Amino acid sequence: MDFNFTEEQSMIRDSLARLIREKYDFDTRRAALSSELGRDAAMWAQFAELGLLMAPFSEEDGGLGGNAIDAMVVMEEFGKGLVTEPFIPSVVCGGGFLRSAGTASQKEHHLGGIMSGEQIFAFAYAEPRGRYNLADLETSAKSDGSGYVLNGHKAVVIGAPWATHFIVTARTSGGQRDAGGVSVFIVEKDAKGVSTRDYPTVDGRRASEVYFENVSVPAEHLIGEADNGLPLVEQIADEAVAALCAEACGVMGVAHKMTVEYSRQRKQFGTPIGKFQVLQHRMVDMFMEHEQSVSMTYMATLKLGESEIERKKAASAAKVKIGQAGRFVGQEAIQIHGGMGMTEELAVGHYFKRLTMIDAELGNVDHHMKRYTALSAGDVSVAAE
Amino acid sequence: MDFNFTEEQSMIRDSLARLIREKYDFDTRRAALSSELGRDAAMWAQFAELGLLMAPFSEEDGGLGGNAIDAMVVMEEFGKGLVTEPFIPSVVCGGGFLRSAGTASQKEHHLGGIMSGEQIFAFAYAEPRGRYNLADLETSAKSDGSGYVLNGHKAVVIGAPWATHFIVTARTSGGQRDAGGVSVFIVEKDAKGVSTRDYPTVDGRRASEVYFENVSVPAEHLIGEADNGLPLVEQIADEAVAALCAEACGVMGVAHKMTVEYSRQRKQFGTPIGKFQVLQHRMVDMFMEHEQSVSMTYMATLKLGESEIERKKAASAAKVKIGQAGRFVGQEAIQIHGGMGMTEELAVGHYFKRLTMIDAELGNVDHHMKRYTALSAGDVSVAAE
Amino acid sequence: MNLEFSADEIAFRDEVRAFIKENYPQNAEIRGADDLTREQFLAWHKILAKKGWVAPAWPVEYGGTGWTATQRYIWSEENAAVDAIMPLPFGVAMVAPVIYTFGSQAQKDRYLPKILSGEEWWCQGYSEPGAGSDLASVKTTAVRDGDHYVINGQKTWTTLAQHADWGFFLCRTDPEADKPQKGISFILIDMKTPGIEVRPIITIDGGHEVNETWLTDVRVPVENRVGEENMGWTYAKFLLAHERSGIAGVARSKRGVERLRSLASTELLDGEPLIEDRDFARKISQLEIDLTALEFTELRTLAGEAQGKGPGPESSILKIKGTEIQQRLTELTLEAAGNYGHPYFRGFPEDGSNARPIGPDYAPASAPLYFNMRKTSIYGGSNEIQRNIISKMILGL
Amino acid sequence: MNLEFSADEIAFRDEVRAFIKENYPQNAEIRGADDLTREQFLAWHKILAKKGWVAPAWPVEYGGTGWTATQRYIWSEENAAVDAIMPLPFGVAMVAPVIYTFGSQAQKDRYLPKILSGEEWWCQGYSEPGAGSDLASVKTTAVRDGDHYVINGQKTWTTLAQHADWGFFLCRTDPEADKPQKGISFILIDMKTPGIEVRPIITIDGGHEVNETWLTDVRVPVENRVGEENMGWTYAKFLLAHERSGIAGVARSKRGVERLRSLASTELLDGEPLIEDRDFARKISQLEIDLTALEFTELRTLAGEAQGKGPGPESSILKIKGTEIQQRLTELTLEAAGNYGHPYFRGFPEDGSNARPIGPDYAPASAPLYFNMRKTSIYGGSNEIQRNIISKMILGL
Repeated sequence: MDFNFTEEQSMIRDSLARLIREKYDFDTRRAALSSELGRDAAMWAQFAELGLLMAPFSEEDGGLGGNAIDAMVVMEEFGKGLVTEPFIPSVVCGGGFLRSAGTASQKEHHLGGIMSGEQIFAFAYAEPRGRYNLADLETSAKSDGSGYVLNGHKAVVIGAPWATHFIVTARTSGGQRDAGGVSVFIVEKDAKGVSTRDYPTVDGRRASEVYFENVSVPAEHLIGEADNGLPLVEQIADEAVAALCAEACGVMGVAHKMTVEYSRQRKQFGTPIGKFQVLQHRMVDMFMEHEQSVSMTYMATLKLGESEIERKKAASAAKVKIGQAGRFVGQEAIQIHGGMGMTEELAVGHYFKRLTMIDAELGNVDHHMKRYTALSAGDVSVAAE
Repeated sequence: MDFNFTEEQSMIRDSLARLIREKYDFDTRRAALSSELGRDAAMWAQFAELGLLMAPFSEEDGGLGGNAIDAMVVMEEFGKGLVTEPFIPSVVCGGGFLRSAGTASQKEHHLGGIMSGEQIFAFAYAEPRGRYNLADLETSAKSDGSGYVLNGHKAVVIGAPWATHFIVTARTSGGQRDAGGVSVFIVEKDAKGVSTRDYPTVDGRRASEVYFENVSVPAEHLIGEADNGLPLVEQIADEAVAALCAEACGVMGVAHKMTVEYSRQRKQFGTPIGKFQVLQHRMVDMFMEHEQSVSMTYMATLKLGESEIERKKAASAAKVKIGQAGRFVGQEAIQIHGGMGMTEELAVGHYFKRLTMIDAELGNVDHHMKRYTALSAGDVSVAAE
Repeated sequence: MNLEFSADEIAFRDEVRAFIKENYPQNAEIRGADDLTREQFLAWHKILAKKGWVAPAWPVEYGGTGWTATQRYIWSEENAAVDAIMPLPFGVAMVAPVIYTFGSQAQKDRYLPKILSGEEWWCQGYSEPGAGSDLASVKTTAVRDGDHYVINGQKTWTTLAQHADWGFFLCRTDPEADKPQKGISFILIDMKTPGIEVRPIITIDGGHEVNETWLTDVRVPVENRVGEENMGWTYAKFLLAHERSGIAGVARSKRGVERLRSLASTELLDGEPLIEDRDFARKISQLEIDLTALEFTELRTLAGEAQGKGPGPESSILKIKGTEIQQRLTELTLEAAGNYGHPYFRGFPEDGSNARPIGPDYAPASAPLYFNMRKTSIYGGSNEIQRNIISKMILGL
Repeated sequence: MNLEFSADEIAFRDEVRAFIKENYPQNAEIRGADDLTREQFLAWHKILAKKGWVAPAWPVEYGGTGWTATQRYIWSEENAAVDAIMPLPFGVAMVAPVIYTFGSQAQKDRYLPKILSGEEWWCQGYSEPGAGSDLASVKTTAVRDGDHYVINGQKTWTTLAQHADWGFFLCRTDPEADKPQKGISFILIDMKTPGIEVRPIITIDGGHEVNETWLTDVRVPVENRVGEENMGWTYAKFLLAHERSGIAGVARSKRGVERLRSLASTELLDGEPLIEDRDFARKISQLEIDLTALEFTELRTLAGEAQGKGPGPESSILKIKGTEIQQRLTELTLEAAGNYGHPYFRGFPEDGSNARPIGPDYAPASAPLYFNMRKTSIYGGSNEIQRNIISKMILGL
């Protein structure tokens, strides 16, 4: 048993932290987010330069030989700096699908692009009426002999405005929520029949509704087995959940630190509010929630490679804990900052917003609690879902 | 709209409070509870003398013309003094069944006895495998022409060791949990085939397992309609819930007051612990929980006469709130008392225990939350249960 | 003890309900206070002004309705039931009671009618940067210069000051006073006076509801002071006690729960209505039960007031529980929105930045509303301060 | 970073598991500490004494096993898995480290072997009435009289003193010291010395686990003092730091959750297993998730310790969360018992007061256990004190 980071991981952490500190301060970030593009694309290039985008890939795939722990390190730093760049959509999800199930040709076409940052993937899984159920799909992919024809509407695809490619889940057979009959495709954003409606999100990112109208997808763009894509989708979603948890830990840690710092300086009735025992204990509770979230994130990340049921339980348990902790830490960070915490101008509110929205991503507390409970009861149908 | 007590109600409250203060102090109570009988039967006679046992009955029935509010007043004072006398089983439940559905002859045989205190009723509804579902009955009553033959086992019948009569729910038809097919009987404790196994309860009361083995019950001991007893049982159970809530308010109020008082006197690190802000705010939360519990008890009591669905929702909402508030107030009362709160010798632990067990009586938080939710959704089957 | 309204009260309720139904302006939708124009804010106010129902709590001689506490309760319930945009509190509920209680006859004559008519919009100048719930730590100074005060300082959280004609300000007139509560005066200021600058504060939901107000050598006639010089804290406390009534927001939260139930009936989870999900339904039940507890606690408080007990520290319970419930409502609404809680369309359609919100109607506002409502446990004396009040005033700790 | 045990560690675990399986006394059921006889308490201890495994944390020279932190973790996990009754902490984990660290050679020779063998049972004499978590407020006095101390005072919460042969006591030897922490000495007392009276404290669960200990003119040889006179607080703090390890109780709570799952599978709700009820199942899931968070937080702390970071204030998290989970477990068990949580059969069968418990096996103990476990957030430094520690030592507030 070992909770140490490798030298490479520590290096990644340090250089990323420095880069963010120097090039992505609060005002720079704000300007980038409110620009038309909604990001500072130069950051992405620098991340690529640092090797971040190749860190979690095996050497065989052309990467640095790292794994999910490297992604965890990256995302925790992203969280600390509220970085909105599409590491999870492109590297964790796009890269994850390719790494786990991509054909040699698919890898050849895309892995290099992902690692260099030239290709950006977005993961188009959610649908307007499907909530967090990954199998609840109305998007269809009909085989037409040489390939597939996609029709459907994907909701709130994070990072889609910046994407060059989508990973799209679609139903190739079965009923709307059946575990069987799900297939996964790579779709180029500029393919004929693909259209998007782009918008900002409440926490400063960009997303799109993505529409597929008779989009022809060649058979070689199918990732993994036809009709049996759900286990793969669940696996990648769990990897994304672990990375999201790591991000949340970064966010929470800073929100907590800012709050403690503020409470030391802010005086009320002539006393720093950090001297009020009620606020002290609340900041202690924030501290404990953060510590436990870090523990759960380690746990979930380390268990990504274990049996399917262990992996799923671990990811869901972590997401539950992080959802609850994030809500508490975010709300109390605002409360202790008082009126100032309510202003756009202070950073803490943005940390609060990001924590809030992390819970609403890839399944909220209730969703993962239910999944965890079903897995604990050994309910095979849900376990397979 | 009016939240005042009548002069009679205020008189009942004052004289009962005085009686408890003078004749039922903590040590007297303890001695009575650990005696073989487990109570001080003289108290009951004095309650009868004060007119308490006739307070909630109409003048027509020989009572004082009061109603559920009088029972609320009595039970709140019982709660303050942790009185374990069987007012709810005998007056609220036994009396309630007779008042609501008793025949002239049944009233004649029993109401006088209940009001004078000479007859004591216990309400035998729970069963070993039925948890809080009032319709989940294995006890059967088979018609044998002239009457019924009862067989079954009733669990944890509060006050049964002191009872002269039982109100017994039994299945006369239908499946084990059907809403239809429930009937209600008066059974004399000394009837042939009735046996009991008596024991104390963790909060100082006495209860019994009650066994019926081919007990012959004459047809005139049926209360209300055969096979259609469940609505009546639910009504009386709701009345008992309201009374139990009132008791809980009394218990909570004293537990809170004792805690505030203790925190003023108890010093730690040279300061009264009541000066620590964390404990202050917790005692404020206890205060608010108590206040809201009182509000909910008024609400539920005042709504006992409204439509069936309103009554049920009100009773369940109140029981949920009281269960949650009682848990919080009880646990924090012990916590703030520290080690001393853990000792038998101090009264506060007994208040904590009573609060704990009130939640486990007549349906706990989960049970009533589920009932409330079902009623809100207009689920007729549960509404009828 | 009973829950029934008297026949008179029922008649009153019917009258009020009919009046609202016939007169409430149909186009006055609420979408978040800062999205409304001044005219939208004032639409109902002006109709009520004609009817004489702007200020039910005022003494009749100044324009009050003479209603009982129960009638006023019915009035606010009925308005809440249609989500009515009520007359803003700054004039009607805050400064006016100070003016009619402590002001001169000239002040009463000058200000009260225009508050009633809605002609003059008021804002508050209480809070200062860094003061938070410690309202007595006033740094803005008013220095006497002949028959004027010269005022310098900075106020913050001045709600909707962008629309305001007048403001009431706490200013320090005696910097030597031995306690922060002493040496403060209560001064009415025309917001068009030179030297006043109102700067927007954008909140985390992206809205512009509050402002910073900078005062630089603002000259205000001495006659604009209410009551005695240096006694302003007395009037301020009086005003704060008035501010707290109605803070429980029971009727509005009831509407909110209804709305939540209704939208959770159209949202799906695994193909079934979200409201049939046990977990979500339970959360709504819990909220409704907590709201019932608050409602009956408020009714008990009202009954106490009707018997002459003033709104004491008990009203702190109403503030704490009322705001917790309001916050919880927005939290559950955001949860119901699921993925569609993410998109951000603030400013639509005025700023043209985005064509048309996405997802169900309520969804685009769900996250901003949740963010915005965090303010409720901070303002009006934070919920921590309210607990301090109960601890001290009721528990005696 | 990885979660695997090394091959050596796995071999060690297998050895330990086999040893426990073969040797753990079959009849040593836990029913609540005060229900056990002295012999039942000591059964496993004496077997371990023969094996040399009583005190894994001690230095090898005094009888420790020389295991690594991970091995010790495995050892306690494996014992917890069978709910083993471990050697009591008062001797092995509390007084012994003080003796071997600060005691004289004579003291080491006199006391340590009998602690290992289980021949002498120890109790603590730290807490005094009214002191609570303020352990330094010692009023019991030890006055020098030749080569004896004459001790007078009162101690409380002396756990299982009814069985004890020896006790370690904090006594004030310098009443003039300028701080409460100064002037205290750490003295070992034979519990059979004249003038000692142990009186039971019955707790709200009806159990007799703790006592009051009265000392009246108790004469104790000066050689029984550990370390220097007036320096006792130093040793006391050292002892308290040791007390906290293992306080998270993860392995035992895991067993508890398993037990809860199993009993909730036999209990019924509307004819279905209680564990299939969404609400109840969710509560178990929440508990298990919280326990996983605690487990990995403890593992992280252990990893830190293995790298030489001492058990710092982080261990306060383990105390707080560990006890919250233990309490929650008993709460849910009581809830599962439903109506059968009410009957009270404490003392059966010894006192013959009742023939045979009623309801499912676990039910009669469910309420007493719940009541009893409220102590865990009070003792060992209340959870409020633990939060104060984190606030001060980690957050620097």
